[in-house]
Amino acid sequence: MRRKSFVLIVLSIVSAVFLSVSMALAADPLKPTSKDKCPVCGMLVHPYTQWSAQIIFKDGTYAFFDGPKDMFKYYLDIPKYNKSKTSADISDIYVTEYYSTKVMKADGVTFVSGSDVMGPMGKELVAITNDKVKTFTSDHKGVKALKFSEVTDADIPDGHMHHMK
Amino acid sequence: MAYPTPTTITAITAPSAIIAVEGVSKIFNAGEADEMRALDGVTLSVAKGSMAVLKGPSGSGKTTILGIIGCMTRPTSGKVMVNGKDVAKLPEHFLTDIRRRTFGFIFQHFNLIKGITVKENIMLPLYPTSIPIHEMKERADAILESLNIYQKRNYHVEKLSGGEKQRVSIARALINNPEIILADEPTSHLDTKLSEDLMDRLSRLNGEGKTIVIATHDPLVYDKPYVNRIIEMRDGKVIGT
Amino acid sequence: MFIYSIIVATLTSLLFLTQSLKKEAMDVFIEAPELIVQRMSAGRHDLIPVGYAEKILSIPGVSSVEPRYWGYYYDNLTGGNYTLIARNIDALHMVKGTLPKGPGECAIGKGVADVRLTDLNDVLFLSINPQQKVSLKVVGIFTADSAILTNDLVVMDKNDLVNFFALPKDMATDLIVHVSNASEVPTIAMKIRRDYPDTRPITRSEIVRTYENVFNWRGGMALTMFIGPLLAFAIFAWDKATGMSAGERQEIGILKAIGWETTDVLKLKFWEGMAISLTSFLTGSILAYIHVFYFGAALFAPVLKGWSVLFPPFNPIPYIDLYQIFVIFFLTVIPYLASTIIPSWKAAVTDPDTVMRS
Amino acid sequence: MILHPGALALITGAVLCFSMTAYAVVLALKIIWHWDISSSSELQLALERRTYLISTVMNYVMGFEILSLFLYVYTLDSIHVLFVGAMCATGSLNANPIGWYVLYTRIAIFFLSATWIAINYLDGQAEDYPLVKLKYKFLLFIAPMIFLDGYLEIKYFAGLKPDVITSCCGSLFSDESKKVAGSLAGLPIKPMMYVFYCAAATLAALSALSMKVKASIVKYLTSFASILFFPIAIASTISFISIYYYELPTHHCPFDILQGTYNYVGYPLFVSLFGGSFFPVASGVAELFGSVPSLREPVGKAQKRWYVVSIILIAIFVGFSSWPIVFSGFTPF
Repeated sequence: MRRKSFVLIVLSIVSAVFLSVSMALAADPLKPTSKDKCPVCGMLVHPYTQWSAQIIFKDGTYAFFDGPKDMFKYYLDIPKYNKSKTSADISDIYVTEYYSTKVMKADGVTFVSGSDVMGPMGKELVAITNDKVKTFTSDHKGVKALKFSEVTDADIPDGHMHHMK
Repeated sequence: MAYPTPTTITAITAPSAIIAVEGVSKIFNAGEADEMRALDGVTLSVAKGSMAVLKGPSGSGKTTILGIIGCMTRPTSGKVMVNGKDVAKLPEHFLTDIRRRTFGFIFQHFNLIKGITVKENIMLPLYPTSIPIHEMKERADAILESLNIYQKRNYHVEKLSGGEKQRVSIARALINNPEIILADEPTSHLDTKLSEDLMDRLSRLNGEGKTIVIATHDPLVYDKPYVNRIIEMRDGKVIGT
Repeated sequence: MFIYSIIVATLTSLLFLTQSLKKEAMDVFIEAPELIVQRMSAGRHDLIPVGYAEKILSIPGVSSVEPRYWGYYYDNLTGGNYTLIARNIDALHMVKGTLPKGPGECAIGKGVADVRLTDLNDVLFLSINPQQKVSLKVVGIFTADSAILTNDLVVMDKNDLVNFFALPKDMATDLIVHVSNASEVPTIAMKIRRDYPDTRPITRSEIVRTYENVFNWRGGMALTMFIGPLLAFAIFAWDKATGMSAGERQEIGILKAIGWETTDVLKLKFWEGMAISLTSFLTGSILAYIHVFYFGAALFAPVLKGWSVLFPPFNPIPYIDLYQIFVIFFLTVIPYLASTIIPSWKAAVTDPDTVMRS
Repeated sequence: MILHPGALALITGAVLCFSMTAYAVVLALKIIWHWDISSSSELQLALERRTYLISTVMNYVMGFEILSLFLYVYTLDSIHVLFVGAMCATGSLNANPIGWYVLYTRIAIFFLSATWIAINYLDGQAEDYPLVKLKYKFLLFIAPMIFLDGYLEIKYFAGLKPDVITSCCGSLFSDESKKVAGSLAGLPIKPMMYVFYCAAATLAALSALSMKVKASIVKYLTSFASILFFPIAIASTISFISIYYYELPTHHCPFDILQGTYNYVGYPLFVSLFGGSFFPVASGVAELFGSVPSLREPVGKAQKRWYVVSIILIAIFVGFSSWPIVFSGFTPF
């Protein structure tokens, strides 16, 4: 009886949970549509909004990724995925921060690898605001914390596809 | 066309015998108090293309032997050759297959199924076969036409007159194009005119090459000149041919 | 066949009812907060210091914490139990009138309005004892659509509620915690427990699970009660199929004589059984649909719901799930078919020469 | 114990199958003891009629088992919300590992009872019913499986505790998992693809060869290949076919493809796989009886048909498996 009415109370309090993104930036981040696919793996991006990342080019074209990991794969080897662009054409790179699920500039956050938090593609480079890196690393067994510019090929988790037995 | 010459018992192995029964017995409820020996060492044969009559009073076993020849029942012992194949011990599945391909049946009470139309009644024997439905319909129409009841094809059978019912039952017996037509007391519920009419049709079918076996005790049937052979039965035994 | 349809209709109504109740509740749970923190004392829910909120807010991933004030009120007048709750930032919509904007105002559920014969702008008087009493002007009444949640609700100003219940200063009934990233909820719940061992954090998924269970259990119980009639029906079907009439026997004899095999008759009987059971199944399901979604399951909603003192009127949202249909099919058609096997076989092995021996 | 309507329906079905099989076994025993094809006694006639009853009962049991296999998977899917950490049917199975055995026994029952029906069919083609005693003895062997399956299923639902924390496909079918399913999911895609396509091609080629060549050894080899192919195909479904359908490299669940979200593609996929691997086995079993004189012709005829069906089904299976690999833009590696 108590529990039931208590639940009714819970239900009666409805509140807006997800905050929309509102940050004044050079090129505002975009929202993935239901058609946007990750150019690295081919997955649809919109079901995983709390992981999505994006690269916006100066000419207004853009690429969405299902997580920071694939964004780095693309970023570190642009010619492989997009022959007409180089890193000089990039206007902005955004990732979704883990704790706030807010879209933030990639160079303003820290990427933690080796944690037990799984993205849609398994192991991830989880984007964390700089002040929470310590908490995250201890809570989720993070191994390495890297700034955007420090991330190299070797830091990108393998995904689960290629590990050789 | 000349009537075929009557065959004799010795012709069992003769190639012309389409039906050959040898020493067939049938015991119902064997080993029980009400054991009943319906057939006792029956031996007979019917030549291909002939018209034979099994004659005898009721209880003489003529219906039982008709059932055995028609692959409806298996004898307790003995040999039953239909078209050169021994069917006495075949499992039901194969018996049915032979029955379906070889025999057409005309029953005492017409035995049409009520509640469905004339045409559906006629097509019933074909449903278990792999004949496509359009061909079933074509066949049924052709037979209905030849028996002059095409215009009543969509009537429910209970609305037909006795003569029409009789023609429907003949049509049903013919739909699978059988070699042999078996008739069990076909005239017992018909008046003289309809009986004559039926015999007329049977003799015509006989003329077209079909073998016909009739179980009856009606003189109107067995006295017909075109009956080739009369097998007389009593108490489960053949007493004269 | 009529009985069969009625049985299917009953079973189906039951499942439709539980299913749509569940759906309705779940739709609301989706919007519930990710985490609720209650304080436990002697194993019972106790008031929680509002001060806890500050530390909880500092846990990474928590986007906001709000105290909630609520309680139960037993109304001597009508013998009903109401849920009194302080207005939060964005309480429920689905209201006729408005929500209370300040002290002395309230919004009430349809059930409360009905038993107290209260309409908009009337005054609702509540009293526990001469010291704890309050008179509130009704400025809003929740609509019937939301009855399942709001039927016994009285929403009022926070101060009115605190005074009415004489809640100690700086204590709330519980705290609701909003979390941005759902994957972080377990970690946050763990930290809250670590920081405040006297609290119990309840996650949304726990609530959903509990409810899912309650609904399944209720549906299952009701179904179990119907196993008896179902069994009786199967026996009835068996009996009916066994007692073949002479006419039927004759017909099967004819079919067999003219070239049908036992297997063919069995097939015929199978399709016959299929036709009967599917027709009954369809009729029954349609009846159940009409019963549940047009007549609000008038016939047995009380059995299934009866959980609230103020019984909420039920206007279920038409909702059908293929899985439910499959379950009903399995529970009704399959036992029927199984119960016809032996009688069909008995009919099918009729001797073909029966037609000649009669 | 959970009182979910689906669980109740399944238990009802299990009890039905259970009692029907028990009944069939009693009838079968009588036939094993008294069958004498050369006799025209009424007992023999009665026994012959009973064979129809047993065949019918077994056909129904098989039908019910197939339906309940689907209902089982749906129910697992529907109750996963009851378990912490479960995200799909796999999670429900892990909540009480007996569930896995139910799945295995049910698949075994599918193959066994399909084989029984195939033998029954062949037997019915010969005038002397040469396999009667054998097939009913085989039935005695299948029956305990059906009992076991029903028992396990009831035990599974009885043992489910809604507060159990389970792991889902996310962790089970992920490479971190130490369990079999995990190692299946962790199988490297490319080599797995080679194995899968080679196995499918080999099976199809052997089936084709079996139609041409008289030698029994080829047919047995084909059956063997088909028995191997089934687990390979299941492994491939978990390892790579599923992820192409989900377009999500971490989702290996073999059950979700049965859902409407994925256009029910799981049905043609699994039906063609089960059928495609069953028929070569059935042909091999039939070959065992090829030496019985009255069966020589029916066996030859049936085998020809079965091999053709099997090749077609395998082709359909491979087609459905390859479709997303070829046509979706998804590139997990």
